[in-house]
Amino acid sequence: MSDKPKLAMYWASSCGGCEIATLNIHEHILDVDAVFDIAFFPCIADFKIKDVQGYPDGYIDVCLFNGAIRTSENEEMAHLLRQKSKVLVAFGSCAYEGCIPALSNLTTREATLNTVYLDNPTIDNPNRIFPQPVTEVPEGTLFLPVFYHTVKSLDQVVKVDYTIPGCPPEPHQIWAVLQAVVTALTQGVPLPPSGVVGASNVAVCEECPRQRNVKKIKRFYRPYEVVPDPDICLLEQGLMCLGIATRGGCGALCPQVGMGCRGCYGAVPGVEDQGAKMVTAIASVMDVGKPGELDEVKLEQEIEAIFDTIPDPAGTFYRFSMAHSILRRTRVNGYDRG
Amino acid sequence: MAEKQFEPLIIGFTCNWCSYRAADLAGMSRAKYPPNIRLIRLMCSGRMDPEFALKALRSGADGVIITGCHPGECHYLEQNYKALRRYLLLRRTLKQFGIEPERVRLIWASAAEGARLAQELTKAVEEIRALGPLSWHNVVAADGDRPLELQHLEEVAA
Amino acid sequence: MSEERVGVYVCHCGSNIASVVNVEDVAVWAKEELADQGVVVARDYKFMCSSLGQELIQDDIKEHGLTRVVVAACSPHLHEKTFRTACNRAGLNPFLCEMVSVREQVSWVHTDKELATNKAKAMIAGGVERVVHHQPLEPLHVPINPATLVVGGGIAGIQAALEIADSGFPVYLVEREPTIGGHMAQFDKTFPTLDCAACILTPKMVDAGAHPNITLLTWSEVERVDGFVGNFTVTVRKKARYVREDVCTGCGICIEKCPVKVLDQNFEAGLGYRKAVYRPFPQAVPKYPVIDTENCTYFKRGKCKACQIFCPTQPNSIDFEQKDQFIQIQVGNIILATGYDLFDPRRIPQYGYGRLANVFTSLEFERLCNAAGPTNGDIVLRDGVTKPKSVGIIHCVGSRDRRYNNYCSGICCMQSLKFAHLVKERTGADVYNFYIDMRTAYKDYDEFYQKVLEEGVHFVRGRVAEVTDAARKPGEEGKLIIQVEDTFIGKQRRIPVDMVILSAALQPRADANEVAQKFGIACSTKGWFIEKHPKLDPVATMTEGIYVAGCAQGPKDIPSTVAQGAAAAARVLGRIQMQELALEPIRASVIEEKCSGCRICNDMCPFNAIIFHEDRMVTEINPALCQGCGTCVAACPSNAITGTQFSTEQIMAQIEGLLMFNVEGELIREMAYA
Amino acid sequence: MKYTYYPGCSLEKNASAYHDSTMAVAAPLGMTFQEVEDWNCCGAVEMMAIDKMQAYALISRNLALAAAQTPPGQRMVAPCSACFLNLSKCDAHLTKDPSLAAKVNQALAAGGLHYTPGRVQTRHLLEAVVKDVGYAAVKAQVKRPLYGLKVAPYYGCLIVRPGFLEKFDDHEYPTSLDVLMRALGADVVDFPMKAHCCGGHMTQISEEVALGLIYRLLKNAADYGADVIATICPMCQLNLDAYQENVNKYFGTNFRIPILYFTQLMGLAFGMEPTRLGFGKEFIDAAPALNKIGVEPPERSKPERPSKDALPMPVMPEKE
Repeated sequence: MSDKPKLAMYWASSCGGCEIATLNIHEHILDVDAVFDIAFFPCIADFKIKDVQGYPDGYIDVCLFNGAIRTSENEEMAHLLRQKSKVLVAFGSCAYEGCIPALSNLTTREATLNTVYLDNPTIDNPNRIFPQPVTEVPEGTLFLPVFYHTVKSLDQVVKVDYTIPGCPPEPHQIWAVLQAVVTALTQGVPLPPSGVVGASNVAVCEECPRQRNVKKIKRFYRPYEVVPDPDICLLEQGLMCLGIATRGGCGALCPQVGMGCRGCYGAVPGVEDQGAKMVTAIASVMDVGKPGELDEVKLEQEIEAIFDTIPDPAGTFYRFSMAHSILRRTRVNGYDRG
Repeated sequence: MAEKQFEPLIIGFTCNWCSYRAADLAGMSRAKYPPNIRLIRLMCSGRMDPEFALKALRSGADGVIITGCHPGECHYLEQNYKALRRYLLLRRTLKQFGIEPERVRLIWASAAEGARLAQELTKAVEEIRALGPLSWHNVVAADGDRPLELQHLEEVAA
Repeated sequence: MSEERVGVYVCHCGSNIASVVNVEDVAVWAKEELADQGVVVARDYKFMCSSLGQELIQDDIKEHGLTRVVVAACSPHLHEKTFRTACNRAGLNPFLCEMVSVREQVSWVHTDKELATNKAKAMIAGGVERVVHHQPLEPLHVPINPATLVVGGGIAGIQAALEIADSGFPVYLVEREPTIGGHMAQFDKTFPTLDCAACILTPKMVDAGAHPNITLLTWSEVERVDGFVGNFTVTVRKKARYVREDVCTGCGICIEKCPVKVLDQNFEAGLGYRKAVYRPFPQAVPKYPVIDTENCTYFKRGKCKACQIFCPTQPNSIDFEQKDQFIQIQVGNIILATGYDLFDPRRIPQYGYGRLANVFTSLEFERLCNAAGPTNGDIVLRDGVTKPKSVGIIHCVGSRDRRYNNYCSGICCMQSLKFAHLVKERTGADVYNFYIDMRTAYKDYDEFYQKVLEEGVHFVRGRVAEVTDAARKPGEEGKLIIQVEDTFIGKQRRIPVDMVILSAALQPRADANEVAQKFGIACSTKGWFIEKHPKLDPVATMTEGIYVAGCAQGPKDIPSTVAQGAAAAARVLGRIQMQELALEPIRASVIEEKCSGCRICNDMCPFNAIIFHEDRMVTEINPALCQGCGTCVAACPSNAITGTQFSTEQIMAQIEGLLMFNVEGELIREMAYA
Repeated sequence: MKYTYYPGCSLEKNASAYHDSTMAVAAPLGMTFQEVEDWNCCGAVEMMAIDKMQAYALISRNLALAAAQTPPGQRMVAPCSACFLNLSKCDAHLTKDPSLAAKVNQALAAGGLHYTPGRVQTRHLLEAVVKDVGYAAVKAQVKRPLYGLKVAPYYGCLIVRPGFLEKFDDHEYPTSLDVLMRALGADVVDFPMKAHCCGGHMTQISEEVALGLIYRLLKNAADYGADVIATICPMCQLNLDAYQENVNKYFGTNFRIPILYFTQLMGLAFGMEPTRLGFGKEFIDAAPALNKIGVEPPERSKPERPSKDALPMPVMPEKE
């Protein structure tokens, strides 16, 4: 093998969008190929775990790890790749903060498995067969990875050097980061300090061209209920948009086409809990109840009525950041094994 | 031996102008309430960031109490209305996290209501005591997710 | 491991704290267990607030190079200033000191010594974690404009204006009516001395009108208030009078010649008439009349102009083309003395006001017995000639009544006694007072009550059920019958009288809420302006630089109103003398690089401290306007707004410290997840 | 609008004129009634005083029946003031006091019934006409306005006073019936005693007291020149009508004021046949008064010019 730097990309609990986004850097992929040797990239080339296990520690120069830690296999791979990589990158929202897989933290492992193997209308499973971690068969013992109760982010199981947020990260941002790495490796420039790369340090609003006014929101609408004005801030029109509490860098792509920001770049730097910030910001600008207008009971009723137009606050505000939030998961009554 | 009763730990957020002074007054009038409550002074209930409540609940508190001036009596005119709205939306969100609404409460108390504040705090302690421990570290950690031995994984993946 | 060097001081407060909290143990514990958090010294002392206690801190700051101080003692509302000053003396920025209230929040409210000691430790841990994140701060200094705005030209506003003007500082006195004088100018006599209201008020009105330091803006209203303490910019709408103040001599010929008679609902309380060009009463200040465009024939039909034709001045004083003017004035302080409205007794139909001719309101009665009033002071029935032979005076009309106002209006008892005396004196009629409780507190009031009792006025204790003309018994025909339960004899009584006077409640001005909003002060749900502290700061408001006086703050009599007017003036004068103002540096500010311009915070501030720069698409906070509540800090979804003294880092650290161990004292932190 | 109808005992017998006229005017106003099947006495005014539990059970049976027979949200109407008060009061108390509701339901269970407090909302007929139908709709039906007829509107003491209901009119000086009568073209006189007691069952307990109470109502109406008194309650009608002769004898007066249900006057104004409206059943003949009804609105006599000395009267907000 050549002495080019070694690149790996691995896919844990995720959808594959990150790989597509990576390939979406178009002809730059040739530059990547020119600079790197691919050491491990199951999505595009055949590798075995044994190959990786065979590498000396720190053999891989850069490992792009995407996907959340959902199963024991994900966790083992995280440990393995950490051990074999000089630089480990949490690539994309799943690895960074749990993303969509971590929404299942709002329910139990049992309920998740039930949905997949039992309750789904397209499933026919009369014998109620569920995957078992250990199965005895005449030929011996079969093992399946353990399905965790709580989805974790990559940095909750191993030390992470860099994070590229986004679901998926924007190709131009990926290329910018890879370029920086390439420059560092080829010209001996020191790497940037660890942390989030390939994104802005300010919320999405900064990149959003929509006109913004003082916010007073009467109620919220589901996207199908209204046709948004093309020029005015979506939030002001009662369309949920997480742009106010979400790290920019994507170019405000969603709001520009009339779809509220979902929050995939995670919290703005310095914020610990994206969802809590949405709670406080949204509640702050709801237009209801001036002093002296209503008695306390009526006031509370009116506020509650408005909040009824936000059907799933936890799922909305923590859509991408559940695993990285302060509370991380729901508490299931009777589940506490403390 | 009788089983030791559960002692809940509660963090209370107070407004500098009303409820913190009510707590002062409770002290001056020697009103009693259980030592399960530890107070934090803010300038106004409008400063109450939901993150504070989450942080407290995660870090070992069994309940959170937010206190402020009665509606219409805010020192800063109307900021307690914002506190009320944030509290109500937070409460909804926390419900989805499996946290009983009784654990996160809002109490209005004017500077003159020392005795009432003491009563309300006592009531809150007893009601949260009845709910049992929250122990968030157990909620997150104790899920039995002990990773299997590496060789098992090898056989599966290879 | 913290880089700061923290000193912890635990006060015994004699035995106040030490009898419940094991203070020695706490100090030893803090030194040992909080070393990682930066604690290098921890001591307990009998009285930390004593000069010896303070010296202890000062010495340690110098000797041990302390960079932070935590004092576990009483409430910061008591001694925060003491310990901050001590730190300052030792060269440590005063804001690097944090107090932990282990007296009010621990020893005085808890009894279990072990649990109380645990709680004290946890609170100190919270204080230590917090203090590490404190920033050195400097108080904010604001220059004070020596001019003052007084809103409302009643006796409260006049008094306040005169006090300030006499001290040599400029005052703008704004009044929405054509003249100053307020309600007091409508009264006949004032209790308990029975001075004639006009005799004592008009000299003050003239003084205010002629004072070189007072700019009188009558027939004017405040439109807008911008700025903040020391530097308010106020926009006043000077409504068109249609009379030129620069040439009018106040001769009154226009009033004489005006052919239109209008029922005067304002000054004469609907009991008398005025002209379409008028001044409310002859001694009005200023003396210039005003044209009422709603009733003026010229404004209605385009002809008449009698006033202009007969005006003797050169050039003519009448100017039909006059327009409202907007005047901007700069002031440092504002006194609100906007007064009260009278409760409308039509809302209590069973008392018959408006239906039964001889039922009068208290204000109508004032006009009735005023020598300058519509009857020249004759107390007569609605027919204008008959003297009443019997008069019933009902107290608490609209006061102390759950259906209308819960509060006591304070003045009605004395006012009703005054009426009783005047009726007795001038007509010799039988007088009945119907009261719930007789409230005659304050100097010489109860003596007045006794005097009226001796004059033979009847007193019936009971709330009147109804006033009716439905006669039932002989002797009731043609009379107004007052149905009441006499609670002293436990019987229903029907008392026929010729005239009924309703002592109506004092109510907040109908537009009190709007006014409060305009000036950015707090207002009760009812509409009374809220003072900073009901006992210890009764004329200041929560908004720096704005004061209240008179009935706008709550019902009160003339002596209290005058006293409050003078008190507000004294507070303002104190401020003016200081020339500049040091404000507590608890302020919010925007970190511009983090601001995305989302504008969530823009509507958070009732003090208008938040400004949005459209050009740069970022928000900024004016530190002079900011009052430090922190609502915008909590609202910002980017954590781009920070608040000094109550930053997110400080609070988060304090939460962590407070949760160091549980109620029983077992460590929690070790159990926390990664 | 469809209502559940609770007639009450009086409307079956002495107040049949009220029932007939109610049914007659309901149709043009678009009100339809579904009578509660197997209803029983409302307990009148005495039952509460004798045994509260029994009274609540008795009243609740009607509520339970109404709830079982009618769709949710359909309001119940009671033309009798006492029935209205008892039904609404009972529901309010059961709502407030779940233990009382539980006991009552124990009693109801014996008859296989159950009542969920708050399920049936009761309105007095007057409130239903005024609030649900509205003055404008009533006015639209007027074919023969009651021009020149001086009416004293009498509310009685029961319907405006309950503090547990949303206030429907002023407790002490109600005006809704005044406005309704004016909509019919009648000349409404002030009637200060409009919400005073008619004596209720005092006629059976202490006639002297009752006659005193009735006398002052009649005198007050007469003082203000009323041709008729319009009532909204069978008890009031009975007392003022049937005992008017006794009053005359006792006090040496000569009142002849017909006491009519407000629905009878509505029917008349709607151009209906008097017999359909139960006229002729009253003790004090209404015919002489009704003969006064003119075809044209009477010319408004100019208000007497007050003498030049007189002080102006307070300005009252516009009527209606």
